[in-house]
Amino acid sequence: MKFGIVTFPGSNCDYDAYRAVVEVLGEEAEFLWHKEHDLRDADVVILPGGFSYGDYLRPGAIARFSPIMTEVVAHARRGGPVLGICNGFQIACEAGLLPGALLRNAGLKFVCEPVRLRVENAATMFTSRYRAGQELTIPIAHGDGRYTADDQTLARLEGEGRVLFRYVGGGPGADEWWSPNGSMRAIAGIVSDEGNVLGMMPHPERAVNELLGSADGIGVFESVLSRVNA
Amino acid sequence: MTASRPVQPRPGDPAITPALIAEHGITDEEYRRLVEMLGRAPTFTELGVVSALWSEHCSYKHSRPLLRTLPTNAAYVLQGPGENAGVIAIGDGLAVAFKIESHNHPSAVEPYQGAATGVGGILRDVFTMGARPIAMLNSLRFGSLDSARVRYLFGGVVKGIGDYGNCVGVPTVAGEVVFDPAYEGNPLVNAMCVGLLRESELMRAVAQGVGNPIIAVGARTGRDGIHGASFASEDLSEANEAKRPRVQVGDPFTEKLLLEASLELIHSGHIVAIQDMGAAGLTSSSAEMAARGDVGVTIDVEKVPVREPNMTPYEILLSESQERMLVVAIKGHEDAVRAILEKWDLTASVIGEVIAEPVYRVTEGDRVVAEFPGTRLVTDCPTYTPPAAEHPDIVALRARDVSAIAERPEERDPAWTLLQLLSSPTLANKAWVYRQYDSSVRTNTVVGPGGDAAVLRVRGTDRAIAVKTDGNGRYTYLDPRAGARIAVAEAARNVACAGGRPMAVTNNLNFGNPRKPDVYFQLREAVAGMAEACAALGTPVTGGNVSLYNETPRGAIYPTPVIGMVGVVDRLAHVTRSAFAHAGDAIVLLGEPTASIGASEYLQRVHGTVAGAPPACDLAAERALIDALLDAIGAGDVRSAHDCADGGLAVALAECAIMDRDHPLGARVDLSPWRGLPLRGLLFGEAQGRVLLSTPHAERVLAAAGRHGVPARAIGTVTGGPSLEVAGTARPFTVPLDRLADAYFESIPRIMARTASAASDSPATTAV
Amino acid sequence: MTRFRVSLHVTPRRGLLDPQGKAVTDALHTLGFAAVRDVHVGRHIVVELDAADRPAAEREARRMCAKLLANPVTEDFEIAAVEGGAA
Amino acid sequence: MTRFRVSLHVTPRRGLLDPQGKAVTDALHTLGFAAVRDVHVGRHIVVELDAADRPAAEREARRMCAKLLANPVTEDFEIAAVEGGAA
Ligand SMILES: Nc1ncnc2c1ncn2[C@@H]1O[C@H](COP(=O)(O)OP(=O)(O)O)[C@@H](O)[C@H]1O
Ligand SMILES: [Mg+2]
Repeated sequence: MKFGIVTFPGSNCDYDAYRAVVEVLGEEAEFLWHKEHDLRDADVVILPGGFSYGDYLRPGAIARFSPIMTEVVAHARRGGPVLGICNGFQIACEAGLLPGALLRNAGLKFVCEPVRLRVENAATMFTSRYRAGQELTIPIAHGDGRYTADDQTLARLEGEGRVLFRYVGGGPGADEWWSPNGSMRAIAGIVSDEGNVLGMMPHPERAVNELLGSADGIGVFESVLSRVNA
Repeated sequence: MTASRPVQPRPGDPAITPALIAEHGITDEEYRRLVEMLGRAPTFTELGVVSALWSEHCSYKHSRPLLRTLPTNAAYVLQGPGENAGVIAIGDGLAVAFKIESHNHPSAVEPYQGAATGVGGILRDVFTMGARPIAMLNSLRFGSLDSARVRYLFGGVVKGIGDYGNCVGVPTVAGEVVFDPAYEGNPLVNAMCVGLLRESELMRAVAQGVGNPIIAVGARTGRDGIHGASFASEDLSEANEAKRPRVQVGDPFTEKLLLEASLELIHSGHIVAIQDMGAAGLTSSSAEMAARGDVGVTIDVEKVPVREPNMTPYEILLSESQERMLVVAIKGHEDAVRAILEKWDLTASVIGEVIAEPVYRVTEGDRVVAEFPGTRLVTDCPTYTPPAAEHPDIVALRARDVSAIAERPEERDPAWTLLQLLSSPTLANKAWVYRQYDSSVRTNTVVGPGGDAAVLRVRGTDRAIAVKTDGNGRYTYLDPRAGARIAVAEAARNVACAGGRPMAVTNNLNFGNPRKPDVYFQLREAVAGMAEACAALGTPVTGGNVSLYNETPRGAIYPTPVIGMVGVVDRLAHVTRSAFAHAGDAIVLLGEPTASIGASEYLQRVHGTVAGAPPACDLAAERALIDALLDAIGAGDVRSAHDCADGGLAVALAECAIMDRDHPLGARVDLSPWRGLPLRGLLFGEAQGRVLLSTPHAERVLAAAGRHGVPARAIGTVTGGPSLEVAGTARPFTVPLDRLADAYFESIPRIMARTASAASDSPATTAV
Repeated sequence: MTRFRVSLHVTPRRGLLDPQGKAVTDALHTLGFAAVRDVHVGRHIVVELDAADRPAAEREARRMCAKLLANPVTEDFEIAAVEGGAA
Repeated sequence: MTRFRVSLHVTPRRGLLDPQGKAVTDALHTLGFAAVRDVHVGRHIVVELDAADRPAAEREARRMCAKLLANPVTEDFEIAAVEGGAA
């Protein structure tokens, strides 16, 4: 099975995603160049983290118009899995693959640190290797990760079990919806209505090796792998 | 020496007058030299070129004779000083390129852009060697955080460093931040970059091959930053306010493209040399590459892509627009070079060529606007060895008997003093800073910021590299030679605590105006101390940067040599962290406390006193300590190791207990062996040559220490309880860990919250 | 074709959390501007373009906003001014 | 005291690199807006404040720009409009 990892100008986690797939999962991966219209037969597309087009204007706003995105959107419409991580989540929202938007962190600062996430729904193609309620430690590294959507959208996401990951923590006395970035309802990751597009701000590809602090992110890749291979 | 051909002044150029010459920072003597070199008067363009190349920043005229005294050799040094970055071999055909650079003056004027462009510049220095940047570090100095202006500078600098490095996708993994009124008005911003390369892919910035095209790559040239190099060579004063347009704006997005394109270019075999257009832009990059290759070059400024209309040759040559590179390609490969750049949406323009004739020539179309004979432009710049004399005030300060300073009543409770120190912004935890840095991108960061040195794995091997910056301006102020020695020793200890063998050093000398005898004395002595320490510890200097004229109307900063140390961890299993890890482990102190409190953070924080002699630094003992520690780590006996220096033993103990904030582990120690020492020397004195470690095998660690002649003692146990207990002294005390943690972790956030929004999140530094 | 300068405002939708506006308000208070009640921060975008006439310039600018310059999920936009052309 | 709404524009200083403006220009070209010549992205800040009269409100806003809202080194500002009070 093959992962296609899009390299936009300014992507900088494409390499990490590639290594996670190839070294840890032992699967095939190929970089997809933003100027091309070719997914190279990828079964799963990863929109990686970074600062596509420098995050100028709004994160993801310019990247969503890259030639490759036409194919990514078509792939998603066909039900193909798409994994948007960090900047990839922002791009997926801008491209309309996912509802809502990611705004400047409430603290107005870039935040890089390992965070705790709770798996809210383990019955999806991206989370089947986890248990519902399981807590994961996965790093975040972003300045614009405050998930925002209107009430109706939030209600739908919750009602349909499409909130896959939520931030937990904040210490004693913290808000029920505590998050490191001010996300509504502490949302860290969601899926599309068809369930095949995942957007998440934390970086599972950075959490695939205990040596670097955590291997909790592997489950995301293994889940999608088991689904596609099934 | 043949004089260069006559060059007609360009219509519209100002006349060369003594005032104009002075404005360019060129002394009478230097002007005479220039005229002698040319065999005629210079044109305006030539004056500009020389003023940049002979500026302190580019020519090192006050430091070069001193720098020659530094040890630079070791079998594994592939590239010493003189290139864009130093390079050392780390085995398996791999090498590490690294360099530090200052952006002090630009950051004082515009903290965000000043710091950001500093990061950009040092990144380019490393990737032009053919290395992929794998880590950024920084070393920062600010005035007291009590000042709103300082909070603004601090916030802006940190955001500038973060935004730039984060966007390029290089993790910022370590550094240091010190706050002291001595840096009020003249902050220090030193940035270091570390890159990884194959030895076979090492690229040097040496122009060669007559007929080879010279290509400008990357961003267009604008009017920004003209004369930044000479700007960095002057005192900061009110008059500088008028120089604000010299500020440069960074574009990390273009830098990222440039990084990828440059590495692709270097690996493509289509080019022979590449160099950043940094300080003094096109002028210095082209002149330096020509000088290294001992070849001539000719450049046509009309071919340089510009951002604004009507730019003069003077402006084009001296612009410091960011994210530009100069490439010497192989003749006939121009299209291949262009294709690689276009792939990354960058442009490449042939602007000149390497010529046989030994001249440095600049044309504007057909008209020659500047021409210098041979490579003398770079090599003939003057050097100075001004008079040196230590200031008597400093002699007196150092000689002061600080042990006579009476204790404050509160000090009767050592816990009070400890909390004071832990909450001192200089010692307090810097997560407020490094949370804003992406420290985990590229997935190599085994140990990120927060401990002693940072550790990055080297993929495909079982090895890692450990890196850290260190410096102590207060020590260097009170005793320049000792201060510099200690900076090297501390950086080496930090690296060793992480499990790394210290290998090589890059350094940044931040000093005042060298024409003042007391400042030149500091510079000379500090370089001597650094040389001694690097020789003794076997860590040659592979490069660095000198930043002089760090003064404000109120005087010079503390002389601040900053050391960037790179070490190699032989096996990943040896990577060691600072925080206590296991309840039940024994706590061992390597090295010995002393009575000394001279020059300590304690004196400054608790008594507002900067005086006394810095602690002695016995270099042979430092080396033995490192060897003993690495032996014990190599034997698998060490569970945590932490340098015991700033703030003394009590602070180091507290840090070990609380540093892993989610898993604090209490400890109990008995310091009765040193009952005879004055208590504050024992607890808060900053004796060098010490490491605090935890181990399940105390006897084996003590034996290893014994083999190396390092004094060592088991002083207590990691209890895992909720407090730190210090017994065996005249005033035993117990402090709950949560109080220690609150002082240590919340101090800077609390201060910044005071006016954080005004200072650091102002729209002025926050792009919308 | 004539050169026009269209000035646009893109503002965060009312009702959304506006941490930046709040931070600036707080900062202004700290600096002693006690009379400040509220601050909103948005983008001011100036587009210079060639168009047949003023209405065409404005129409084009609106299309740019709808497509790229504003995020329909969280932002509103308005044309603040169209200059040039007439002269 | 009356409530005023002062609308400000803070723009990158001409001559300095404006990477954001360039990125947006390029993006608009890619999207087919070929007639776009240049784009500058700055901030649009609306300050609501109490002041004695219009000139006072504007004066205060200028002081805020000088002190906080604009970076004097890299940005220019202008008061775009002062509303309220008169009504
Ligand atoms: N500016 C900074 N950037 C990144 N990390 C920093 C910075 N300042 C301090 N740190 C990190 O905080 C920790 C403590 O630094 P320091 O006080 O210099 O320790 P030490 O006294 O052991 O040298 C280190 O891990 C260091 O890398
Ligand atoms: Mg230190």
